[in-house]
Amino acid sequence: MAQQEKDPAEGGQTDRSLTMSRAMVEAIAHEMREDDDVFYMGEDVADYGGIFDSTEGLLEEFGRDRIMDVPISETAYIGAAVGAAQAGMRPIAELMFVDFFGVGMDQIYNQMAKNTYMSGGAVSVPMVLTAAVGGTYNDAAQHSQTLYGTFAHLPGMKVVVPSTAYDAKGLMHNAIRDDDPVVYLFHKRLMGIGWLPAPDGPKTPVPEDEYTIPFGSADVKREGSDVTVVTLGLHVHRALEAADELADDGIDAEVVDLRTLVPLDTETVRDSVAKTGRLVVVDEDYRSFGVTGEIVARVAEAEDGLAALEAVERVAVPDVPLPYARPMENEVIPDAEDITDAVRAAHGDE
Amino acid sequence: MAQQEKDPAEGGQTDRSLTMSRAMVEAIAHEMREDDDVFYMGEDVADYGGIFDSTEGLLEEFGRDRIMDVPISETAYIGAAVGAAQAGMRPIAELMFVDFFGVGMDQIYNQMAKNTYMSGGAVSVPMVLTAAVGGTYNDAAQHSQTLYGTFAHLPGMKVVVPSTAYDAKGLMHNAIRDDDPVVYLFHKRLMGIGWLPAPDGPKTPVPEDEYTIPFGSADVKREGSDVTVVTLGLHVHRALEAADELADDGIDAEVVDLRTLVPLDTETVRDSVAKTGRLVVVDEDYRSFGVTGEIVARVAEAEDGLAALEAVERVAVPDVPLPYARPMENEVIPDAEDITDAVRAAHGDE
Amino acid sequence: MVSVTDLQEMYEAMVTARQYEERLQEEYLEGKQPAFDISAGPIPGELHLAAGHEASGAGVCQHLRDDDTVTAPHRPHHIAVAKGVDLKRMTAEIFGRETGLSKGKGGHMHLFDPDVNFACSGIIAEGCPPAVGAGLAAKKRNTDSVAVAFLGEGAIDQGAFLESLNLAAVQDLPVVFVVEDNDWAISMPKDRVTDVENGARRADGFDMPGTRVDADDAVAVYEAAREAIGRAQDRNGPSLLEVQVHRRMGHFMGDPEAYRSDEDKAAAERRDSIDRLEADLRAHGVDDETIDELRSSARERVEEAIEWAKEQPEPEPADAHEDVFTNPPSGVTDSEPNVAKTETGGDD
Amino acid sequence: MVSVTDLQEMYEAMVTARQYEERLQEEYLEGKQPAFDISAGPIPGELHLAAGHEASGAGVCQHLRDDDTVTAPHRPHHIAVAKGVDLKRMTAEIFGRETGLSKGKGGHMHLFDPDVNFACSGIIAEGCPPAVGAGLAAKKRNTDSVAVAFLGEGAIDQGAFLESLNLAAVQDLPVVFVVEDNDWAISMPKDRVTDVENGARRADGFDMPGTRVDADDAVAVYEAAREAIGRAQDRNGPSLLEVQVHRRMGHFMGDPEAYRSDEDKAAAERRDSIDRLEADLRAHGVDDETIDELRSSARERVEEAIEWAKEQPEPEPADAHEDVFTNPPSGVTDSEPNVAKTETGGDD
Ligand SMILES: Cc1ncc(C[n+]2csc(CCOP(=O)(O)OP(=O)(O)O)c2C)c(N)n1
Ligand SMILES: Cc1ncc(C[n+]2csc(CCOP(=O)(O)OP(=O)(O)O)c2C)c(N)n1
Ligand SMILES: [Mg+2]
Ligand SMILES: [Mg+2]
Repeated sequence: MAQQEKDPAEGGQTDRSLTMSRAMVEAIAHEMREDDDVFYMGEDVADYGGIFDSTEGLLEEFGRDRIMDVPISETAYIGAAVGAAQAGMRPIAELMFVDFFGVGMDQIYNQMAKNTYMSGGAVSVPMVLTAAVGGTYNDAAQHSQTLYGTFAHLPGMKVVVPSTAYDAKGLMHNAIRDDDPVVYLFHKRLMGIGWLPAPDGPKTPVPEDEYTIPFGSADVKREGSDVTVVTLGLHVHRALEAADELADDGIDAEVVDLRTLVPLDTETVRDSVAKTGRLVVVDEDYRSFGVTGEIVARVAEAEDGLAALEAVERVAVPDVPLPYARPMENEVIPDAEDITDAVRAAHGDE
Repeated sequence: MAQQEKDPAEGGQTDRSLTMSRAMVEAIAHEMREDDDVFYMGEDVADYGGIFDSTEGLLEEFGRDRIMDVPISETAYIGAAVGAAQAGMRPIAELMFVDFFGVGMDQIYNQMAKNTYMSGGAVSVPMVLTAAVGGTYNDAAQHSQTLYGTFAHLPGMKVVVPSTAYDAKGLMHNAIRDDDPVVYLFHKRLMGIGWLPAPDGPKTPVPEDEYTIPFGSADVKREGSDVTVVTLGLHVHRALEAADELADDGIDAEVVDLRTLVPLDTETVRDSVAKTGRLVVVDEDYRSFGVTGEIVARVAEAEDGLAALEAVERVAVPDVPLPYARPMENEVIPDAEDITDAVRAAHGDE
Repeated sequence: MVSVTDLQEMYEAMVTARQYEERLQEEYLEGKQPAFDISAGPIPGELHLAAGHEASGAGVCQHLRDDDTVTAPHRPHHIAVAKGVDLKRMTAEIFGRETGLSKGKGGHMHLFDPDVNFACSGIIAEGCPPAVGAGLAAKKRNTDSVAVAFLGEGAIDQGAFLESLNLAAVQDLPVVFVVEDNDWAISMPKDRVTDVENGARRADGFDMPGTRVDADDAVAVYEAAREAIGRAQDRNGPSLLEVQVHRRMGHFMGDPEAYRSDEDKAAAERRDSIDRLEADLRAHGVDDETIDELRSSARERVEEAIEWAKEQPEPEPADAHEDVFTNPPSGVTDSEPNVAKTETGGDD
Repeated sequence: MVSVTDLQEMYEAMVTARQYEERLQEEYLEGKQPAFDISAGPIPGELHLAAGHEASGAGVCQHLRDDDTVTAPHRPHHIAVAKGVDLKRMTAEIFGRETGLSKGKGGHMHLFDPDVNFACSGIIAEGCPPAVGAGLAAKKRNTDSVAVAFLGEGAIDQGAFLESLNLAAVQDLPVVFVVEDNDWAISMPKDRVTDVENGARRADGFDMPGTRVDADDAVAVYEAAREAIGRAQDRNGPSLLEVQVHRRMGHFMGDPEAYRSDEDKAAAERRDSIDRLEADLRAHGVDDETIDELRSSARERVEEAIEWAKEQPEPEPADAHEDVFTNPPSGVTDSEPNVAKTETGGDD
């Protein structure tokens, strides 16, 4: 979709604010300029610029050979990315919605993720698989999921979930340079697309120069002493909103943005819980057998983890597919109120 | 593969022992006799009788129209099962190894699992998807997984994992009669196949008459007062072995066999932990973002759950693909010793 | 030969579909203007309109009975209308209302009407395997019903379609695959994604007949579909039919179509199969009055459906927790609201 | 025309593969007898032998250089040998040893030799998309290398293969798809799973040339492969080549083949492309002595590889935790032994 935002021409200015999509694209463009081996494949990534602005403007600079529209054959082109990566290139392949993973999962999971291990390290697969995730605009059960847990569960892929423009750029630089397969999941609602207004948070100052954010470093987006809220993606912003409201009532919530699920920065989470004693995990994926359970377990199994832990709450999509109608979608996707409620419960204010 | 075992002719005899594969097949044959709408589709399920004996002997009785060999097109035939189920039949579709899920996941997950919900209950999908799971015979990264967490995470499928012949039969009767899609995961090592010797446990007395085991009822396979071991599939037997050894040292372990992951019998798990105060979760899936984390979280988030919980341990495949060579496969798939070690650690015997 | 009744019924279905979508478009844009916000207004989410495709739905479905199965893709309305899906409940579904076909859980890409065996879904080529399954059920039960899978020309490169051709062929199933070639897959023209101009050529590689027909002429679609469906009804196996249609609109509502030339768009608009079928009707002696009546009764049905739908209640939030299973596990709730939601009350 | 050197090299590759697998079979069965136990013995797991396929591997790979990519399926040895994969390290891999190609992590279905750009995998048709990717890389980098994907005739109904045909065709990539038709997919005869006797017919639906050739005559395979690979080398796009081979063994070791008639098996054994190529050699004036030498040097290479492999050390258990990533996350261990394993010691 047409992107309103434009990069200011001033170089080096660091308080320039970008939408998340502009920040992502800036990192991709930079890497493509630096390295001829980087190219991007996907559906509607050329003339259209990506349904969610993930490649907006790149065709003009790099041409059709490097910003490639491909047939609606996810198995073939994601697998082709694996082959090209093993041949030494650095492909980025886009899965338009993460919900479509099922048509290409064998290549993702049995080739992209495993070839390094199955070859005993003889082969590397330096590629990025990008995909749009998330709901909040009533696109129903086949176009609204995050599937964080599905990708994080299966070893061999690094899994990145940015929540701000600043993080998106640094993590994308890192993703493209990484010698391993990276699944880069961007939330549609955060991208700053004209037709899908973003909340305030994700648009942040972004340095024009390149920089990387290492994987496995969670970011404490708000410090607090009473309750630890661990979350990622869109829900970082909902948690921050909740924290503001809670502050009015004298509850001081710490908000930890995981930023990557694999590797997972367990230490930052454990340190925070050691301080607060109370853990609320929030995500937009299905509740059971996913991210929220894992975070609880990582804390509980730590040395003195159980002793430190006074209260635990999970806030996630209950185990239902995403419904279409607004009242029901609102019901299942956690909002700030769900988070404040959970924090209050963890805080013992029921 | 040729099956040595034979059903004794005596009807009603309840101390007749069967292998797990014979018990499964007995339930399928019974349902096929009762209901013309039941049929079985898969690769090598007709003349071969299923690579893991899952259909051994059925072709002879039911013929090619009902025991159907199909092309190696998992997307097409699993999706065809969905269509046939929606048309009122009761198909059973076999995915030869669960590791192949990636070639058919869209039909499994975006049709089979979601159509009931997406239709607001207007449509039912009464089908069973069977698949062989598990390692222990060095079949490496693409033929050894259990993927319990992957299926249990995604709502809309009931997920069954039998550990004994008795359970396998009762659960299969229930699976075929259930009006919802059921994923029935049988562990190769438990089937009692001639070329893949089973341990002692899974071969149990099995009534000749039909009976059902309701989903969502975990089974306490061994009562104990000191530590709760929650597990499923092959690892029920490894946990029982560990419990025997631990008993010699005066540690009394309770072994809970989940039997189904969806629905999950949280109550039995919580009750056991309320009694023992110590939880060890054991499975053969990848550790992170899977079954073990979920069980820990279910206990921790229960009312008084944290208070009751003194110790937590997880024993699972660390987050690596399954390696081929025996010393490495042995290292990553939990054995009885890993379980005894974890129970001892939970018990405070380090 | 096509009968006047057939022509009239097809015309009715096509006009209804066109008018229906024009009205949907109006309703959809409400609250989304001036700056288009996909999540605002009475109909949120994506909306894919099928103006220019009508002859394909009508020409094929004219041969089908309620017990024949149809699966449609993300652009389903013209097919649903032609198949006889309940227009009121379909509309209520699109508006996300409690009395919608799916109680508001499905939306416009997930319309299920078991009474006429219609279903659609939002993943490319996803309806092909289930259609094969419906054909398999028909064969097993020895009925004379058939199954038809509709898909776009962009979907013919997807494994689900290609595998389905083979499975239907080797099992000799009563299935017809109908490819609606509107030249575009979102922003990608057909020649960018495949070297095969005529998608029906793929059929031969599975030993199946394949035909291509131009939907400017609805009667030609009708004739080609008769042959394919007749073949299925006679239990002579599956067929592939590619139908050249036109995309008069953007891929979805809100698509600026910056990738598309004005000329291409204008050409699509010029070639309207509804006009041509109207001329055919006249040639068959149908008078202006009858044609006007068909149009106005279509308009009435559409208005009635939309008015009815808008009066329907919205679902309750808690309804979201139901219908995951037909047979929900007893005593074990796997879908429950977030703990905080049930256990604490709003603002505390 | 084929040169005598080509004939000799192909013969060598074919004889080496056959002898290699005969020896593997012996080793594999050790410890698994009398009651076959797949998990016992020095080579555990599945083992798929390719006796009867050799002419396909040799006839195709004879045209390939080290920088050409080959992906092979679960039945890979004859192709690996023809492509020049390091026989010792490949054997060590199959024995699960530390110095194996994959340090014992891969096994016989997951052989990777980047020096000659060879890889194989155990999921049907899975190697097709990566081969397309290798072709894409060659095109982008403007090299003159090509990529070849081997698969079985049972794999031609799998989406990954069919989608790959289209992607390779529309992108004009230097890729050759080689279907080894051995009449069987485990227990399923070809005519049970597709109506198309000649799989090469599928190519036309993607606007790609398709040919079928009989591997009884290794020279015929060589000639057909020359055309297809030449076309790729000349940057004229992809091709599909179906090669009729024979399965002389069970699908995997331990397969009782109860589903197969003795006659079918005997026919496969009768038609041995190695014998025929030997006759061709003689017809080209190669004498007995030279042929004997080729055979015995093959035998030596095989013995050497097997003896070497068996002397290699097994990996350490802890090695299992390495190689998930090329660039393991620093300071964050996602793969660690089970807690109990590191924190407590054995028997307490
Ligand atoms: C597997 C999958 N990939 C991508 C998409 C996104 N998508 C939705 S519609 C569409 C284009 C479809 O084109 P075509 O099949 O020609 O149908 P048309 O929209 O032209 O009617 C795409 C790529 C999807 N829904 N599913
Ligand atoms: C997606 C997938 N489905 C099923 C299997 C199991 N499987 C392994 S080999 C095989 C038969 C393959 O037949 P073919 O392609 O003809 O090769 P051949 O074994 O005859 O050489 C099957 C079904 C698999 N590995 N992957
Ligand atoms: Mg189209
Ligand atoms: Mg074969």
